[in-house]
Amino acid sequence: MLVFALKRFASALLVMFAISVLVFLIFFATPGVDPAARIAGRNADPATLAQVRHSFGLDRPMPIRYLLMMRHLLIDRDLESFVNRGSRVIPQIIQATPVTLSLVIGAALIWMTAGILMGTAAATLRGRAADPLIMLVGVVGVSLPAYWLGEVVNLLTQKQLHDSLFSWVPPPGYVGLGQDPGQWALHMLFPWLTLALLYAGIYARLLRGEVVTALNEDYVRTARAKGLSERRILLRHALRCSLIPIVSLFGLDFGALVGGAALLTEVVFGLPGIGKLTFDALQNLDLPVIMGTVLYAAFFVVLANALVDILYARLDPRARHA
Amino acid sequence: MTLSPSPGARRSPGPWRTAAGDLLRNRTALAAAAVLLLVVLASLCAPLYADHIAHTDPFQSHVSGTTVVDGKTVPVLTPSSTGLGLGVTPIGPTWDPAHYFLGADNQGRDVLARLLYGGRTSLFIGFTAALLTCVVGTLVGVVAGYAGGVVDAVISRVLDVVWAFPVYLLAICLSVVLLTNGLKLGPVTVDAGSLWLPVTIIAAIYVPYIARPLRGQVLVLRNKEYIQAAVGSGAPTPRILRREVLPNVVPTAIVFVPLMTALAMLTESALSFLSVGVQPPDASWGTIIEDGLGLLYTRPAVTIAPGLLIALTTAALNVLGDGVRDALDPSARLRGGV
Amino acid sequence: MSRNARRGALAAATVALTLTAAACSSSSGSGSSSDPGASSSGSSAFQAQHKGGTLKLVAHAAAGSFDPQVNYTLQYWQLFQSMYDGLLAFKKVGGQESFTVVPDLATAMPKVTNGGKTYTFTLRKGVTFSNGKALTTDDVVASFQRIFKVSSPTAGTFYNGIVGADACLKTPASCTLPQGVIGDAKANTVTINLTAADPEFEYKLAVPHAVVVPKDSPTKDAGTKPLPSTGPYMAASYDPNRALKLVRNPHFKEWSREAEPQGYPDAIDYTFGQTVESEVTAIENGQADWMYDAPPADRLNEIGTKYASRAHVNPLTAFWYATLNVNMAPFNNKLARQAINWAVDRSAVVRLYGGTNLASPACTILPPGFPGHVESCAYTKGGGTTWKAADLAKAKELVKQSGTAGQEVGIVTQDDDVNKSIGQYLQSLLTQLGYKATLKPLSGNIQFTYIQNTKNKVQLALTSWYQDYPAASDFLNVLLSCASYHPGSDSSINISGFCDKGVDAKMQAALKTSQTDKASADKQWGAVDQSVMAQSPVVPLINPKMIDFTSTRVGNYQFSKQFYMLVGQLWVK
Amino acid sequence: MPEPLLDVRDLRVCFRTRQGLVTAVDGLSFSVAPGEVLGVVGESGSGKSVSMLAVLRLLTSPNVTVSGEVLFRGRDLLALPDKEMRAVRGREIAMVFQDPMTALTPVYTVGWQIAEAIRAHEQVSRKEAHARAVRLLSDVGIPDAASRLNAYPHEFSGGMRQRAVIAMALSCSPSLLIADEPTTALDVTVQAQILDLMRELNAGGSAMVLITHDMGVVSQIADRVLVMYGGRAAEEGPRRAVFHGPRHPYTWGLLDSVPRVGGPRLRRLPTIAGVPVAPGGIPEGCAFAPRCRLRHDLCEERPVLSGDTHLDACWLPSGDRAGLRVSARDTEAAS
Repeated sequence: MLVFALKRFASALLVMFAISVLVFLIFFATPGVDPAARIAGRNADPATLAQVRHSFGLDRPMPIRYLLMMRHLLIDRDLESFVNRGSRVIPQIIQATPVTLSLVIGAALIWMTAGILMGTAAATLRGRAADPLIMLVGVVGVSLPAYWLGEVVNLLTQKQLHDSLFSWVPPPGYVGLGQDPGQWALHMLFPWLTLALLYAGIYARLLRGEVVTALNEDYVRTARAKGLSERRILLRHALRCSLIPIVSLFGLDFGALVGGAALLTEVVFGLPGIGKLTFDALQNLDLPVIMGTVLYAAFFVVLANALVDILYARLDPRARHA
Repeated sequence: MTLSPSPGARRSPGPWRTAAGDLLRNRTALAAAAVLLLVVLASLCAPLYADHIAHTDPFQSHVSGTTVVDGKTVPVLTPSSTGLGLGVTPIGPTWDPAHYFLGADNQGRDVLARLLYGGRTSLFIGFTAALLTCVVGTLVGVVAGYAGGVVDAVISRVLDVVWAFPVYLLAICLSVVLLTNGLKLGPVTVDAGSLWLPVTIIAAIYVPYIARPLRGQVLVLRNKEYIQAAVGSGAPTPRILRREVLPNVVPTAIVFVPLMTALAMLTESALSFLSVGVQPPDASWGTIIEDGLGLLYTRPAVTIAPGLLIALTTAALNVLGDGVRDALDPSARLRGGV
Repeated sequence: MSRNARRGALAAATVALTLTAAACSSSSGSGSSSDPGASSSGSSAFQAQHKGGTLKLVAHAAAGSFDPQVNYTLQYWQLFQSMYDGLLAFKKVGGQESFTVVPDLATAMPKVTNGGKTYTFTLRKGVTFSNGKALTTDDVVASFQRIFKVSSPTAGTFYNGIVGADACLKTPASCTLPQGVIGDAKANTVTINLTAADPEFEYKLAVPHAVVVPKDSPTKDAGTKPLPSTGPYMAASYDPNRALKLVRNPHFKEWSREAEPQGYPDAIDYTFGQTVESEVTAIENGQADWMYDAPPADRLNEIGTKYASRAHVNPLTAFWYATLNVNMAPFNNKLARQAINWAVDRSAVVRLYGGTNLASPACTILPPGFPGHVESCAYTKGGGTTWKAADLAKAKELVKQSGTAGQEVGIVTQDDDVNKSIGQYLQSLLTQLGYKATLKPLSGNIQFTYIQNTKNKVQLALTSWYQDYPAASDFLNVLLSCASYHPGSDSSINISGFCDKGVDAKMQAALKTSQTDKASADKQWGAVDQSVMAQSPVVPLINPKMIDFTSTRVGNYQFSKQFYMLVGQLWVK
Repeated sequence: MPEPLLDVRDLRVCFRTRQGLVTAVDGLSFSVAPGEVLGVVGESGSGKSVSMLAVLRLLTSPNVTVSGEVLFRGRDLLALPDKEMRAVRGREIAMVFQDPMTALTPVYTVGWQIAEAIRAHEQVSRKEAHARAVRLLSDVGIPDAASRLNAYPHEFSGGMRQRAVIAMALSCSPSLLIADEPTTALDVTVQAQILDLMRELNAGGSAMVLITHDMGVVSQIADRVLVMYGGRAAEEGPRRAVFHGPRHPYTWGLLDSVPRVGGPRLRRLPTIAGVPVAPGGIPEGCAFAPRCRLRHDLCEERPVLSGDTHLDACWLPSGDRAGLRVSARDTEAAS
């Protein structure tokens, strides 16, 4: 077990290292993205440009620059943005994290509840009108572009119906949970729903398939022959087994979302989370921030992968020995 | 997420015919296919509409142009004439197929004509990216799973690295850089403005989604008796791959194609929305949405129409994909979600 | 420097160093009739009943470092005016007088001797930094050294005339300017020596890069840790991803109403990160008082009608233009370049920018109302001195003559709505002219350096110039002289790569004349403008105007031509 | 004959399929007396499993219709409300399925699942249920039952798993145990152990329905035998009678295909010619007719199951069946 954990840890480190090198190469080895002139300012003369290049270490060989950047990011923890000079990367990420967590946790609660309810209901109501109807909702959820939905929601709540139905909807933006929990929830409500719709669709469709398969399994027949109630059979046996792949998928999705995959929702709703931080940094080619956020994102994805492995073993005893 | 390899991996003769039969009997899937066909046909007919009905060039700016509404000549872009006279508003939907049926965008171009042309781009990118992903993903998965050892270790690590990027982040990273410089990979050169750039990027980021499950499937196959037997009898590897492995793996890969196409189209539109996807003058549904955002409060149709088309097409693809999966390989599962 | 606004047009700092106050007389403050103080001239008395409250400003993004000697954006220069002071300052008033330079930390305008090469200032007494320390001549000397030590963007362009600046540019760390800036603590004077007379030097001393900060300020970019200030406000906190908070400087006592007037609001909260759409909504609903970004196109009509009394439109001395790379086909051919100037429908560009009340067609490099500007239009249908219509037939004829039809042309624009739509228009136009035109929209931040570097082989770029280095000399000399052309560098503001020996000589002559005779220098600049346009290395498109959209509670709106809306003078009570 | 425990009358099971209505069980009648072991034999698809699932109403698909009467202790199970039916399942009639590998829910321990069965029917504490599970497991011959209780199904071997399934079936001491091919999926040695276990159970007084396609198994354990073909009963009677005087040509075939230890060494085992009928392809008349060497015109009509204690459904003259069997075998050997 220890060896396994160590191996896993080593491979995670390797992946993160590879990602950092990749990002560094992508953004530094390509022409046209030299940050020196942008840092120096408009119409800086060549001498100033050279000074800036030197003071930021941009005139040093590539591997040294990489090592310097990683040292500032990981060891000194004082890596600074190229665009907002003096603004440190790590505090920026730390500040953006609660926003993303607020969005993702809230949305996850909604989509898991809705997804499980929809998927289970559709599976048990198979052969009746409700099943295709529920699944249609699922397909629509999966097929709507999240950013577009967000814009349409904004249009409806901020303009078209703002004076009537949605007068209670605050303008897009973020209010901290600690600042005002009521406003926090109100500000997050539509972002939650928008993000959750997509995932609720995915999970409902997936779960329906799993439950349908499970209900045809021998063990369900055994359970029924034992004289258990249908409800118990569904919840304790079929659903319990169906949730295994769902939970592991959830882990991966959750990790990716916390890592910044909720970018589109954050951009559309003006939420200053990790996704938006990354996107803004990408727009400005603010390499230190990009490096920080991408490593942060990769960390969460890798972490989620590891957690899913562990969780999988907890959920499915068969996996413990494999 | 993962693909659990089907236990009865070896098929009785004529699985394709059985699958086709199953698919043809699946009325929902057929309806989805019909919708899809309709969208494809409409997109193919884009020039017909633009040239012969609307008489407009959807790639030509008509900033100072005029059109006819109810027999009166009006400007396509109307500067505000009230109050301080700020802003310019394009013509809204006229519901007249010959003159700006769905109105104009901020360049004074016919939105409907652009939607039809945009459909070509979106569908092209969706289909080609999905095909490319499935082909490359299958190859990578089969090679990794079959070769094992160092090859597998290296490929798996590379896949891990790609996997550890949230897909959109990776796509945006690549797009931002490649849009500035274009892509030069050995003999392959893709211009920054070319449609092949988003195709390549989207195909690349989703490869692990195909390669990983297929690798798992091949690993299981590799340990099956009949393949062990074939290996033991000294059959050449290419023949084993062709005769024994691929026939088992290809149906799974095919199951992924429609679902992947839907995913690729959504990704394309998202990238275009963030203006790192399809570049003007090419139009895709995503870029039309992005163009329309500047007009959201005055001309919401420009944004809403392409969004609905994306939703319709991806929904049809998803339903069709479910049908294909049920017919070919019920155990195949694509990790959705973006 | 950096901005993510949908309209990144105002990305660059804007410093209008006009030489004659009378030059712009027209159209100031149109649409702002409801503002009592809009056209005020001179400094009105402080009205204590309006003092207090918190002014809430919003912007889509922060503008980077808050170091006044480093930051080079309009967004913060606007704020620095009520925070930091230099020896001299632009008059803090609305209207034309805002171009006037007045003594600030100096008691009077400098004594200029030695043939215009020596400036002597007497320092005001009793001025205290917000950290409680008194201002001394040492602070002034250290601040000038600091310009070089922090590699201020203008160190090599504005202040390179100071004696000893060359050494400082080479080795900033050891910069002392021993002969250049001399403080005399006893006499309380500061003397600045230049290597040559510079008629614009007083203006250069009035911009934020030359403000005085405490001598113990760090010798590197202060970034997000604002430096102590001398003016009515100081920064309490700054987080570029969230907010900037300005509060009253407890040590401030008004010493010159025209140079640094007392401010009205008790605090100024500047928050970042909202979408531009929601900024508009927030101001409409009174949740914010003013937005930095230009309102999005689809809200303009609404603002112009429903909220007309709260919108303030002011013309800017700036121009948007397309650069034609004179060193690459097809625009190494003069006829091809001229064809573009003939073909571009300026009224279409005006429409794409937001209509005739937000921009006017441009025909010359020097904007109307700018020193040296001459009403002339070399490329308009039917001829005349103002632009009337494009002449597509003539353009096509020229393209045919030039033999460049069918060649590929790459257009590079920023990727915000307005720039991209103008880019799309240009792409469509060039296709009509017979070129194979492609469009490459890049993020605003990248585009500006990208189009400057000759390595990127940009043929046609859309950009703008907001009187950055002012006066006629700056528009022409900076943008189109051989000295501004640095092949292979990201900082080569002569984007067209235009280097004409004859024109360059004329510019040198005009520079020389301006030291002695501004009026005839302006005439010379006007001629330079026309001879450049004859060569057609650039296509002037429009002269933009600016909208300030304020909440109902805001009063005393004043628009300085120099630094735009005077933030500290707004009433929220 | 004592009052039967289970009396199935004219049971009919139809599936709605893409090809139309398919009758899987067609008018099946049989009964099981208390303490009796009924062996149900037949090839795959003969309807033996389906009929037993129908008895317990475990055919849940909406495409299935079941008709007839299933009288258990005089109550018609098919007409029972769901709740009462659940009280019958597991408590009075328990069922053991063919594949022990998939019959247990993989995510719960074996003990948990046995306790669950107990607690479904009896108001007992968790602890008590646990204790009973231990007993049950050791009763079915699992060593170290107390610790094995906490093992997951995948940690058990196939035979052990089948024992656990049987233990679970016995948890409420049902009066009838239906075992659907309980040994088929197991190794031969394990098969014997499980059969021993079943025999012990029977000795303890439980009635049992043992479904199998293996005549050998039936011969070891059944009191009576029901031979099914094409969803209908072909022959039914006491074990001895059926094995020593089989009356239906299909039964002949089944018996002939069993290798006999110590019997004459055959060049190859005789098989029944042709393929078993698929549900849906059953002819109007005698279901076995297409494969029967002795078919004649009467076989176009459906034969009725008739007889006294040894019943059969065949149009052949009831007199000299043994002679006919020999001649049929000869013609086959000659062909």
